[in-house]
Amino acid sequence: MSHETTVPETARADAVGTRDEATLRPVPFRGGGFVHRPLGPVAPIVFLAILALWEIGSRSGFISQIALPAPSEAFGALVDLATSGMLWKHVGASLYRLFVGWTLGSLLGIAVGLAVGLFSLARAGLLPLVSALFPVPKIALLPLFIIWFGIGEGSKVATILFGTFFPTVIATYAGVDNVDRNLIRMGQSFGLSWLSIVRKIIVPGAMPAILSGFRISASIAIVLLVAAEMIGAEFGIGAYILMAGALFALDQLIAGVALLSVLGLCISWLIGKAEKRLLSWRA
Amino acid sequence: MSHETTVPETARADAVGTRDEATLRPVPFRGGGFVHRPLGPVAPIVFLAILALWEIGSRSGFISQIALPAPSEAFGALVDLATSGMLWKHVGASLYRLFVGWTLGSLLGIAVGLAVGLFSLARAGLLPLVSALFPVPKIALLPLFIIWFGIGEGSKVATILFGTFFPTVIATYAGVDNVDRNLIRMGQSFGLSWLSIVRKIIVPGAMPAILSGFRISASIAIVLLVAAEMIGAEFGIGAYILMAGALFALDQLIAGVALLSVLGLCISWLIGKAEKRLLSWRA
Amino acid sequence: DKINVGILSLTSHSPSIIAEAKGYFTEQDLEVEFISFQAAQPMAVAIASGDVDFGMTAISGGLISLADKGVIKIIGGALQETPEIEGQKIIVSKAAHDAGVTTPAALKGRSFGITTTGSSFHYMAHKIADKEGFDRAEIHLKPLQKVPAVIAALKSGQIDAWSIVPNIAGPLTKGPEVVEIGKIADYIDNYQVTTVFTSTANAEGKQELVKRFLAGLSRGIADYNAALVDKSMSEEDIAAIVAMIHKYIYSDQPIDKADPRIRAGAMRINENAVLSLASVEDQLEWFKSEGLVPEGITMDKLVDTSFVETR
Amino acid sequence: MQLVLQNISHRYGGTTVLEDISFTVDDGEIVCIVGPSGCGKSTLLRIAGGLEQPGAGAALISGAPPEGSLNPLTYIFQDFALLPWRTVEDNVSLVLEDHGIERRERRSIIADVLARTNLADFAKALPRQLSGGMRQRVAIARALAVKPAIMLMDEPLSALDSQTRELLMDDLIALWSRERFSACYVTHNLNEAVRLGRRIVVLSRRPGRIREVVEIDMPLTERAARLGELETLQRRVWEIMREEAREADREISDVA
Amino acid sequence: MQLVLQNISHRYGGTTVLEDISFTVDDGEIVCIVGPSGCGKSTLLRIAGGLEQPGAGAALISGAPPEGSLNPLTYIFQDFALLPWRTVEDNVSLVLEDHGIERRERRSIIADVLARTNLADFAKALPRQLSGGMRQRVAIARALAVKPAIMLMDEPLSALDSQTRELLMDDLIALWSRERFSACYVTHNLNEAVRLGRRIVVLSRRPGRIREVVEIDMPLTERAARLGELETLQRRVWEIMREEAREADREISDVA
Ligand SMILES: Nc1ncnc2c1ncn2[C@@H]1O[C@H](COP(=O)(O)OP(=O)(O)OP(=O)(O)O)[C@@H](O)[C@H]1O
Ligand SMILES: Nc1ncnc2c1ncn2[C@@H]1O[C@H](COP(=O)(O)OP(=O)(O)OP(=O)(O)O)[C@@H](O)[C@H]1O
Ligand SMILES: [Mg+2]
Ligand SMILES: [Mg+2]
Repeated sequence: MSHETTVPETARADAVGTRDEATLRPVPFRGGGFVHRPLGPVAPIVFLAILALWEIGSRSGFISQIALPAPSEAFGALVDLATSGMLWKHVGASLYRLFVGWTLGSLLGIAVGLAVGLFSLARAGLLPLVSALFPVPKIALLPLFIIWFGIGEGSKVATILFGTFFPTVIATYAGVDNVDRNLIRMGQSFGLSWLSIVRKIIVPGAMPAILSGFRISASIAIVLLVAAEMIGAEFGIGAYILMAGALFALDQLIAGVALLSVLGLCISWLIGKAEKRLLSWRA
Repeated sequence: MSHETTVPETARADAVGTRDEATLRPVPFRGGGFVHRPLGPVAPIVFLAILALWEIGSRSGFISQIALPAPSEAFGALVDLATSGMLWKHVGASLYRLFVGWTLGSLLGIAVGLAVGLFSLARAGLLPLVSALFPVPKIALLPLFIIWFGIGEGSKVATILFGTFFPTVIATYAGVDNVDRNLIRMGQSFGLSWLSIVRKIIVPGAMPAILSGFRISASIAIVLLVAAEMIGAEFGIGAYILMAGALFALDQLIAGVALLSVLGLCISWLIGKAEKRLLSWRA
Repeated sequence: DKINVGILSLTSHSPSIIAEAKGYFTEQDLEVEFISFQAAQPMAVAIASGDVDFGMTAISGGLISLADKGVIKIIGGALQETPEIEGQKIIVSKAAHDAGVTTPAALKGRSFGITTTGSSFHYMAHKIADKEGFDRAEIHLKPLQKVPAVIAALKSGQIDAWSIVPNIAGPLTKGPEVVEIGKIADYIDNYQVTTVFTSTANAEGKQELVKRFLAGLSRGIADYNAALVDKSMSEEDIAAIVAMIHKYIYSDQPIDKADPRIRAGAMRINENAVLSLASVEDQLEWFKSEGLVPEGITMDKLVDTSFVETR
Repeated sequence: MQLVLQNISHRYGGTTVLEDISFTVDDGEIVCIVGPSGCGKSTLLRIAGGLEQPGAGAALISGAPPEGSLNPLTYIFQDFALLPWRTVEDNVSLVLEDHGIERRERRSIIADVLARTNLADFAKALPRQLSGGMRQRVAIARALAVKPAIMLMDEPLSALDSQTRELLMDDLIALWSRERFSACYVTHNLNEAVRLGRRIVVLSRRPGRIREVVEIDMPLTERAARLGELETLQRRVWEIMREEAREADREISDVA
Repeated sequence: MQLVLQNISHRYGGTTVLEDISFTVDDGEIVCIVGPSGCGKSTLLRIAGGLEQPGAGAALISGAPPEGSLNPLTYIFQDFALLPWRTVEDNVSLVLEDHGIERRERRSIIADVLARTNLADFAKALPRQLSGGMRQRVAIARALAVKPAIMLMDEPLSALDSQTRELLMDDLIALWSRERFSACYVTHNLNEAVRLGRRIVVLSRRPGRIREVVEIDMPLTERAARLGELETLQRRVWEIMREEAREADREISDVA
């Protein structure tokens, strides 16, 4: 097979049927690569190595005290917090705010998201508003929130609620949009009622998108914890971090940030569990 | 066709071939719904209606002056800002920070994202770090940023850089992971070099994901503008909002937030344009 | 030499502005650039990081923490409560007043606004509790990050009480929402409200520069006291000084609005930046007793007494 | 019950998809519709089942549906259209739930149809665990559950590999021999058309018009043995369509 | 050039996919591999082309590749594997770019192969604008561009509808008549196998073993006219496979 007819026909004919054992050679291997081999416990090793280097750097004075405290100091701050019993007060206060704000924000967000996904009018009317308000930084609105919701739990919960509402709306309506139209058509072809189609086809079909929206809204909620607890919070991880910042107690600051990180990991683990359970039908 | 054999065979046989014109009736329509009709200019109407209601509410005193200024006042504040010539100073300062921070963050993010996507070791080592640091609230780190990057442009750019770096890493490696393995295999089967496969197959294949990561990182950058300009910023939209918030000048606050919203819309429009150009090959 | 001076938008920062405008710093061969901050804490951090050379703020937990890390030092005093001049006020919301909070003693069990933990407001609240003889925990502190947020919360009755300098307290108590119930001077003796500070590197390595700065500043302080506290200058000169200050403070308002605000309730700033060691020590002890700063910090680490007179 | 399509035309935006299509599906008869890609076969079937309203003309039914038919016109889709989050039995259950059938009876109907499609062992399996052929059998079981008068099948076998297709075609023929359902069967595959159709409606490429209607009198059950004759028939249909198919294949879509 | 598979076995994790497969693809010969779903046909082809390393045995080549062959063993994939962001000509260009061919010559090679596959009009089109059949023709043109000695085709027609498949099969036969390429052609479709194959290797269901090798002596070009004879052959192969296919179809995958 060639572009020109330069290869003589005879050369071809010769080759047919003869197997020249001497020239048998393996097919060169050219696959491989571009796949991820699990490498065992690299992550913990890297993590520990970084901690160790950091600790050594701090102790030797290579990393200045005011730039970054040693991890051992941050750990010490965490232990102090735990032994003083304040840890639970802070974590408890934050969890309460996260829970209430996130639950309300998600419920409202799912409701509005379903409306936007199902009704043309809601989509045309609400979607531009949602898109316009989603990127508004919540810290910018804190002064307004103080006026609207006071300096008690109200404004803190509201900050988190606002932060989680918009991404949930967007995830939900995108999920509804992505439900296989053929499944909806199937429902209609069997004469299922509108409500049945929504309940049995659209909502479960949008569930993966809603759950992955939860992941995003949960991390936004945690990020907003600090902003929310700027106003009049005595307790809470965010308040603890702010206090540490104000006192320039970097060990406590790092400890607080680590707490938030762990909180984020826990929540995403929980959502992972929920996904496993609710979406076991996926591959 | 029935589950039991109760329907007499004769009843069937009768029906065959006879067309009883009298009983001809249309097939009941059961499709429709679950599609979105474009509704014309609903969005601007809703938007204007909300503004009008708000204005009326404010003028009639139904919405208290301290709770929310009238939109006309916010607009007035914006006009003041424009006529005083400060608008461009604020917008210019913010745009500069956004541009530098976002560009650096995106470039670094893409580089690290590609490494994570291509090399097992980078994935195992870096990915957990990225996941752990991504959700850390940037405001919590402001005191550290002052020490690390100073109070000049450094810390502001760094805040935005940090904010955009992590989502870009995640979008990029997810994009690389999602490149059709068959295309890579095709490249290998034609003996393309590793670099050719990366340049001509993996990078363009990951481009849609990277661009949609840009959308996210751009909105995060805008949200972080306020946090970034908390430290020693004289000019900038964030600084303007913070000042307005500090003085409870709600008209200026709303004006500043509106500016951010418009900025966000412009950037997402630009990214949309870029997507149209770069991804014209998609349906 | 070029130096950076950090300021907040408060009248108490006027002396360096005056000194710069009148050329007192130039006489000392100093080229000054002002850097504005929204809050005291970042200013302290910026001095520690070397971005700013000199600053003037209340003693806060952050400042002491940085001093403990050996990066900044108090080198002089500024604003101080003196018996003959009106000092900081204790004010309460109308609602709290109606509910019987008419004296500071009634603050037991009430909420009290502060900006951040370890701020001067925090100190004042506890000093009131100490003197009135109730437990510090019985006064509920509400951190609100910024002064304007505290004002808003007080006006709307979301917090019961606050303490603040007279030029802010004055306009507030004129309105119907806020009532004055006491003076801080009754609870803290010779309260050294703000101090001048610099980085340890400056204090130890560039003593001559620090001296020149303090010399320039002292002349600014003298003018400030003469113009706004003692009012011993001619009205023209006072107006000129107010105009200088207006370039940095209340600059977002027209001069005719800003003028009375700048003049109102100016508090005395110590001539020659004299420092009250006793008051500083009292504050330090309080911080330690609250566990807000490391145990090991001493006055030596916090204060460099070699530049100004102390008392 | 008969399905009567009368002068159906349809357009999407500016493009005419169907033009003046008329034919009838009689009781117990399988009518196959063949035509090149994009000629409007699926659209026609959607119109026939009341899922889309034709631009002109009408889809009509005559005669009463058989007693107990819950859904006289029932679809079988190319992509099976099973809910991936429901097990096989729950997928069948779905289409019964809206009809107020009590639980016990529902379960017996489900068991009955699964048995008739040899799926009893798979009642608790999820769709993703099944091969394509088994999934389509589930879709057929689901269709049987509502006792349809006429089945509307849109390329039911074209998502399957050719061996599975062969197996399922045997199953369909066996099912038809037992139950004599009527069907409107859309396909690309001329082999399927000649194996299953009593009549074959051949459409032109877009806009779809009826090119020809081929009648095949041979009983379905005999066809497996008389493949030679069918082969000629298939060839004939292919000759009618070949050029149309080639043109349709070489069409370039919107250069947007 | 010949491709020799010697005693190839392969396993993925715990499951054996291939067991002791040996056969040879001679020069100018099309060998078809048929077998039920999941029996390891694609795996075998990947091993043959050096994309995967066999657990045991070896894929060998003997003889020199024809002069000027850039890529002696060249694949054609079921899903076409075109880069959607490149035009037709750039997709062909891709496989030439790494070989240091100068621009002018590259352009002439591209023009040549597009002309030979009747794609000259589509040089500037993007894959999404083309029908499935045209896309596979582009993939074939791309394969021709590197002058392969042996083509490895993994169900090249099974993503196409049956009319397009018919058209492409005609094209392939015409191409083979002109160029006499050798090929290893994996398919599910027995009709394709008997129309194209000089030999048909029939695999059992997983783990894939060789059940039988059917030789067809009839010249490719005559087959269109002698469908009757092929029909019997196809039937015979189907008889061998039917039960295997049915079993494979009823397999339930991981109940995880
Ligand atoms: N909802 C729709 N809106 C606009 N155009 C449509 C719509 N549905 C189908 N079309 C167009 O109508 C034409 C006919 O589509 P249809 O799906 O009926 O063809 P088909 O014969 O079933 O094709 P295939 O053989 O590929 O299944 C196509 O050109 C298609 O692009
Ligand atoms: N990379 C892999 N890792 C693990 N298992 C695999 C992998 N590739 C294929 N398999 C398994 O090996 C078996 C054979 O796969 P292969 O794709 O070769 O079959 P096939 O005969 O081509 O099937 P089909 O007819 O569906 O294309 C299947 O059970 C498949 O699930
Ligand atoms: Mg169709
Ligand atoms: Mg395969």
